[in-house]
Amino acid sequence: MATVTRPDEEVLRLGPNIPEANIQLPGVEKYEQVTREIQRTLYPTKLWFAGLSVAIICMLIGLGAWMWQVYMGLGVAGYSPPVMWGVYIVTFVFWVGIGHAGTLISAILYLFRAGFRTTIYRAAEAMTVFAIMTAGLFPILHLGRPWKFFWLIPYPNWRLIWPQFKSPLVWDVFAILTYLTVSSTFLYIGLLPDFAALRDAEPRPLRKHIYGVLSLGWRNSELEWRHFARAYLFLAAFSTPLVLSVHSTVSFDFAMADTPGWHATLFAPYFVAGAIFSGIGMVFTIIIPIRRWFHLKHYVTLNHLDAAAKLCLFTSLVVGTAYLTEFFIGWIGGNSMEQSYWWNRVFGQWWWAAWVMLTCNCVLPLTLFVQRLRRNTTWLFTLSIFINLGMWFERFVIFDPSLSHEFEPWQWTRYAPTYVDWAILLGSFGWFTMWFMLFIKNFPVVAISEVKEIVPPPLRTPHPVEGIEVTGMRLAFEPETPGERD
Amino acid sequence: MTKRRKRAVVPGLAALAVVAVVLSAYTGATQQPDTVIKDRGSWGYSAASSPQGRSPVQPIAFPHPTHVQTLGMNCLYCHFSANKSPDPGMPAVGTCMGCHLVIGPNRPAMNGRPARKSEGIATLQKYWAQKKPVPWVRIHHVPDYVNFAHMPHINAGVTCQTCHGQVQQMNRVYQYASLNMGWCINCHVGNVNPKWKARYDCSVCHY
Amino acid sequence: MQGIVGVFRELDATVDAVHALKKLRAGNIDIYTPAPRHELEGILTHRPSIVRLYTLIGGLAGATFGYWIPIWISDYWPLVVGGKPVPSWVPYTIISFELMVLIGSLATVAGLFITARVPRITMTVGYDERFSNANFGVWVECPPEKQAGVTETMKRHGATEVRGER
Amino acid sequence: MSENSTPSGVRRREFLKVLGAGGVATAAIGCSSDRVEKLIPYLNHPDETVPMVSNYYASTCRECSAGCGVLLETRDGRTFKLEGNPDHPLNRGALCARGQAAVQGLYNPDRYRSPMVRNRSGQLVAATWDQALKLMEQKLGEVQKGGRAGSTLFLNRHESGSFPAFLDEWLAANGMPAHLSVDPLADNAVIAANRQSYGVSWPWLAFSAARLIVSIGADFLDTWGANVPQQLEFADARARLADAPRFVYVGPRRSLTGCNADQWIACRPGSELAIANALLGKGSVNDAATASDVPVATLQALKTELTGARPALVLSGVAGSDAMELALAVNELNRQLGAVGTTVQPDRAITSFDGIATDADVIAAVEAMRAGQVPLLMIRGVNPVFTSPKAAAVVDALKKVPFKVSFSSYPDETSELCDLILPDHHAIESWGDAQPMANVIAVQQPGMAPVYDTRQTADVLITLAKANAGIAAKFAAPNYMRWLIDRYPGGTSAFTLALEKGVGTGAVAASTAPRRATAIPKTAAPIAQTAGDLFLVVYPSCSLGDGSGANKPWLQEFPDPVTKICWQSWVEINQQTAVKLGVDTGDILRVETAQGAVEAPAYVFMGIQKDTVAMAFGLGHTAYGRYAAGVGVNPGDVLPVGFDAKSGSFAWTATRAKVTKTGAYTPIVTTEGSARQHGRGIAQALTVRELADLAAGRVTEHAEAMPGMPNTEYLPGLRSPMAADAQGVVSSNIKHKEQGMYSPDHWSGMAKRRWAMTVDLARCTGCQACVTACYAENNIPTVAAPYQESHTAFLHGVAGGNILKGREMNWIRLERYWEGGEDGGDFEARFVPMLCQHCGNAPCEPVCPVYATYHSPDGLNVQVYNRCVGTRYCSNNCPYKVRYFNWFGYGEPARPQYAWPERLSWQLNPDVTVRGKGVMEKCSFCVQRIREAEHRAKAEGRELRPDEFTTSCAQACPSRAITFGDAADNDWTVAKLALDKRGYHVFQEQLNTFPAVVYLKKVNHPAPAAPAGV
Repeated sequence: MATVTRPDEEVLRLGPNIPEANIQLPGVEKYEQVTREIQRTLYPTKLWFAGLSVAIICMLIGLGAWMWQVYMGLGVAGYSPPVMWGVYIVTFVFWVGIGHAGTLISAILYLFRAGFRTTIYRAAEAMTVFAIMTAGLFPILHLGRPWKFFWLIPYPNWRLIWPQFKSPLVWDVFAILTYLTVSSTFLYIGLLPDFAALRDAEPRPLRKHIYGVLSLGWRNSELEWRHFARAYLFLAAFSTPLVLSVHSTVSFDFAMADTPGWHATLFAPYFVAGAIFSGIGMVFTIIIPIRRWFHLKHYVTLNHLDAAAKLCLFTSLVVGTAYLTEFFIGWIGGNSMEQSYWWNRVFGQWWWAAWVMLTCNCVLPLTLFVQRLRRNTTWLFTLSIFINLGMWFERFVIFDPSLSHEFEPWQWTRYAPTYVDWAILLGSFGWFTMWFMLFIKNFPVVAISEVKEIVPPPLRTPHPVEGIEVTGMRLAFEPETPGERD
Repeated sequence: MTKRRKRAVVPGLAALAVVAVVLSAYTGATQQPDTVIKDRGSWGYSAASSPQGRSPVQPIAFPHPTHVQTLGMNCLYCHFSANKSPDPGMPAVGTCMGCHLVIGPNRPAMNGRPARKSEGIATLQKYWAQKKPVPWVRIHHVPDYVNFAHMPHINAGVTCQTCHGQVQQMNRVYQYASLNMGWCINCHVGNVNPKWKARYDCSVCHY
Repeated sequence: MQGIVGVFRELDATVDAVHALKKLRAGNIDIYTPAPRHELEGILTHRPSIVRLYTLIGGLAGATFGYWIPIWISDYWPLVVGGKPVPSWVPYTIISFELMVLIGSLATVAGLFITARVPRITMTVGYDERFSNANFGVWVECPPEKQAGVTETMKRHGATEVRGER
Repeated sequence: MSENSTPSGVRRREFLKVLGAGGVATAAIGCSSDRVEKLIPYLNHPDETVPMVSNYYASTCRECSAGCGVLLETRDGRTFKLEGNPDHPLNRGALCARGQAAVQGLYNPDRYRSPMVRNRSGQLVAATWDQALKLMEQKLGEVQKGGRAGSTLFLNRHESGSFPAFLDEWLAANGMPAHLSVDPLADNAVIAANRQSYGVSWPWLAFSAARLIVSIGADFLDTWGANVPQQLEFADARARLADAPRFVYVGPRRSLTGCNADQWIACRPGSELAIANALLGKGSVNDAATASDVPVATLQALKTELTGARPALVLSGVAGSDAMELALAVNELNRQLGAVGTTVQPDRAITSFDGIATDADVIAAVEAMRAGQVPLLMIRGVNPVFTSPKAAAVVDALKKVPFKVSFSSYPDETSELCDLILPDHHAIESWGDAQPMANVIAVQQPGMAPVYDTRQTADVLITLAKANAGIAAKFAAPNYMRWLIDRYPGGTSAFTLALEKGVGTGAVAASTAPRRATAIPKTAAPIAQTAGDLFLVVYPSCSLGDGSGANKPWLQEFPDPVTKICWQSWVEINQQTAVKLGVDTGDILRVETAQGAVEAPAYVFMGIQKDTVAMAFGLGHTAYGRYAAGVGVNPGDVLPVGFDAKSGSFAWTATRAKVTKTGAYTPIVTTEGSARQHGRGIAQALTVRELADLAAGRVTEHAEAMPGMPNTEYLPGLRSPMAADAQGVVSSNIKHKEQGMYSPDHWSGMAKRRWAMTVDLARCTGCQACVTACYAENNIPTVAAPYQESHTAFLHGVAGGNILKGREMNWIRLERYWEGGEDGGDFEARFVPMLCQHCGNAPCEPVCPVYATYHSPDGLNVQVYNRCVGTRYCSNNCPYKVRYFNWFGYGEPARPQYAWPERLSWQLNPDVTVRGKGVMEKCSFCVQRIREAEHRAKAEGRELRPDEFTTSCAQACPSRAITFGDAADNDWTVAKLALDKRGYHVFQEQLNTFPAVVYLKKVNHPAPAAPAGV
């Protein structure tokens, strides 16, 4: 929660003061302005309809491909045994990873009181929910018999038989379902006060009614706020270990196997770092166009992006370290199977994929050491696309080269996805975008009430320099961080 | 106030639903039908996903009671391979005609019942004359991925009635047991009769 | 249920008004604010929220269930996989953890709803749409004879609008 | 279905298809079908059959001329599996891949359903037997009236036994000359030479008696002679380990036989005679060396070694222009080396090859047709249009014949040119007999009623004879079966007795008809004088034989044992030559001779002499059904018509060819990943010296030890770790494992069993009979037939697309690893059958989320198809990569990839579930056989007897390399073998999987001079 603030000339001359991570919004003066400007973003435009329909078409393409696959069998995808997991699992892990940044920004940074999260967390959290919704599809559609997927869920049945809880796949089921439930709950709880605000500010009757229902009769009363703050804190506290655990669990799918290149204790932290890295990339991909098209530059300021870019740079370095560690362990482990696999992965059959991964994930992000690039939205957007590509390839490089070059030389093989794989990959992006599009025009993409916390409240009395004596409590001033000068 | 009470109903309903699922799921494994559900035509739908109680119309209304109770024939006389093969064996038409060459459709009055004409025997003889087998409608059926063998069960002393019910009293045979996997397991672990305990891992039946 | 609701534009005005009203002892006070503010924190009460209890209980229940179900299932039908012990607690810890988080957070939400009295279908009296936008509000639940005093106090502390509700 | 009841019981095989009750299990897993099924009983119950219980009818395999004894496993009126007849002197219970595949000929979807007659518009249309026979009678009458009966022709697939005599009798009665008994695979030169040297056509080859085996191009493990008995003998010889015979293979191409040799001497084609003479001392070693491009030292060493080794066994099987001369030289060599009587045993001769017409006879007959001298041609079971070189222009010759009758069961290149088709029964539907050895009669009886409206040719001939008043008296027997019984030594009783075991004693009536003497039409020019830059070697494929196997999907999907290529033709070319031509594997080569050209992808192969290219014969059919037509090319198109002057046998290797690179490319359809084991110790071997050390207890660090891995001591036997694991002692938490059926004192006693297998690599020859046996037993679908690929764009609708994706389903596969030879020198081939290892600590089990795979208390790694949801995680986690996934609905008739088009589905084993799409499957150790045996034992109130039953692969193996049984019980053979000092587990040291399969190391015999450790 914020407190009373006022401008301070000296600080203006300093460079942006990000480390305090308490970024103010100079462009936003009043509460009314917040409600007005956010509510303004909820009017659909032609461009939006165009984007939505494109997304839906992509989704339908993917859906058609999947129906064809269900009818004919998985053989229509590019699997070439022993490469039994292909594009689908790669994309599954990719989307799960995307989700993680959202929870990181909305929950972990909340616990750390990192102010720059305030304006971007809503978009990030929504991204999380939709990314998990997308990821959740893939374990089902990569099944040989998708109509039997519910056998992975423990439920009483007349066969008297249950799932096998030692299997990482069952852990996945629990992890993913938990993650989806918790993050969507977190999103909705955060939305409650905003629904209330929109309910009261919305002129269009239908929407007004809908927001009314969604707001569950939220009244902004002090009683509600008190419990709300608590609950929000605990949800954040739960989400934090969840972020770390979910992708660790996903990484167990591979670390628990004996396949060379999978069987590594490094995987859990390695995957989590990668997940957050890819997620931040996706946040840039999403937030930069939004702040542009929705005229929210004075909400999502360059300072926010700058701070996020530093996080991105950091995770990129972590991921790079993980890559090197993998190579190193593969070499020093002395296991010839492991070694031959690594050689084949980096310099052999799969060199191109490995180098796409290294370039996009380790080399290009180094540019973020330069502040001018960190504050250059065009570059950030371009880079974020590269990061998404690179992180998809990271998963590809981890999974398929391993399977294609295992213990049994007689079964070494190649792998090439087919049109069905690509169509379903496209469909997953369509599905994700569709939901996100629907979200941004119907729900506030910037958290109204949380932004109000950091804009100066209306005061009756002008403040003396050393502070004020309103309520008997003494309120200290805080230096304001300069924002974007446009 | 009233509003809040309404809300309280919702979780209650949810709980009820869960309980219902559990119950319906388990009934399939254990319940024994006391009433015969009459012909349900094509089978495969019931709460316990089992055609339990199904009793289709047969081409010949074969009276088991007459043959087993009145005439005291043994099951193995007609179902000749139940004790030496996975398959119980259906009597060849020739087997029936062994007696029914002599015992024609015109039945004289006996033990209290008036003289009558037996449709069944007539039909049987028609089939025999046309050298056609009798197209009996299958009642007890397990899916093809279940390798159920009669022989070991008979040799373990499991009676026919254990799984098929009191067929000797059925004027029209119906499916007595659910034939669900849970029902099989229930007996294999020895709940029905400790003497009948048997292996209960998957590869006993599924291969 | 009847009382007075006052609409304030400024934060400090609201704070002053609330203090004055508390001295007045007119009746139950509730404050509406567009965003949570430290200044308003704990003016009315200092009791911390009890949501955390729900969280604790939910989390423990989840963790226990998460261990119980796989262990029960393993013993229920003992099948050996990969030469591993039939119930092995190490992998089941993951199930336990996930269920702890799941049930714990759901319990938290339940706690919020119950303690904060949401969801509620009807806007109860004493609420004004401006409270969710830019204005602060104070609601005093008081019998008619005290309403004059309350109204006067609010006006004095700069309420832009004061109205009685019944 | 003949109505008359006979003592030998045709009637008992009269059946009605039984739906439901023991019907074919073709359900998609997991969904119970909703249709109301009928229970159709027998009309009259056949006396000694019991539903769902198999009867085994002893009969004779007719897939090749050898005539092995088979047991037809028949249930509810369907014969669905062939097994070797243990009582038969030739194959002693073993059966090769082609024999296994006979059922696919029986149920082949492309068989003739009924007689066919060519109508006015020239189409072959279905007809009734009455019409067809009437036409036949009419034509016979015309020919006889015209007085031209003397010049008619009858070409018959060679078979030993009474039929040739019967046929000649019938022909004589009709005033026709004796028939030609054709077998394109027969080595006429060797037969002729043997007749000259020993007076028998095929002496018994006792490999185990030899101390040195030298084969000059004789592929006795592929198609040369009676390969099953030869393989049995050879494996027995190799199983003598330390004092087993060393085996040297001389030839331009390293065939499967060559791959089993300890040393390969790569010689030029056509130089074999020179080498033989050099060994014989008739010629100089230097000349031989120059002619054959082999170092003098090598030949000298071989000569000295040969003279030192008595008894030795020298064989020759070169189809060249001097084949008989070579064979005679070799026989002489054997005589000098004291082989005759010891390793070559004329007194135990195999008589199956008696009376085969030479290729020259066939071509002479063709020439007669071309000259228009033949008024009527009758063909049964042979396909000269395909098997003769294109240059012989058989098609044109046939066109000159006014009326052609075919008794073929399948529409093939020849029968499609005929005017009347009287489809013959398949051997499994027919009566007959065979004379595999002197004083041994093998009977042939039907396993079931005919699948289609066909008739056995012999019965047709009898019917025709009865129609002709003149000769009706000679053929009084109602049918051929009766005809056989009447002539059977000992009569009906003896015959019925022989039916029980499949073999009887005595001799069948031999044909007395005078053989026509033919002059060799055209002697082949010596290969060295033909044009072209590379020698062309054409050899019969060891799976497809003379091409008659090409319509059987099992044999098409059966990878060539050496190159591992299937559904495709290829050109083998040496890597040095390939580099010279700038050719890489997969580049399409154009092989051109004076006679024509064929194009096929190159397979760069170090097992071929560097001046030579080789192609397999058997593919390239233009007709012959959906599996054969249009698959591969036929090298016969480029072969000249040339013969060995002395024997009149066709010279397969008679020409040189111009080989050019077309620039086109097609991927090679192979099941091979990497041909090297990269030191991972999958196929391990010992030299004789190391074996001695091992026996003496001096543990040797063999070369295959994993670098960087803890080399733990090999765990002796299976009982300690394995059965213990099933009992839950190995695992950490004993308390929980002691519950339920895993407790050692559990009432089921199951945990005391440990089903296990040993594979003796010293015996295994890599013939892959086990692969086909597994396909037959376990309802494994073939995945790469052209029609199965037509609906998936990226597979291009070409045969083998799914194999390119590695989706073949062979539960047991033969991995062939090369050792050495990188320098272009000699190299070693190691074969290792890889199947599910049924690990005690199986990596696949704990990752399955639904218990679809788990460890059964008797030590099986079970795959539950109907529980599988298809996550394929188990396969990812399987180090041996022996789990196979149903990528398409191979088991679902509604899908385009359905693997058993009518009536192949009748071949399905009713005991084994047919897997639907989307489920994982793998070797089950033939669990259905285990359960059957257990049920039988229970019914008879006893325990299982040691070695009471075995798996399908072990049963078929013609090398007796595979042993299966209960390793926890000392009385089973496998329990002893598992303790063998040569034993090892694959990947055990690295992964601690405790496999149930123990491999026994191969034993190599390096040349006396050569250093240890080949």
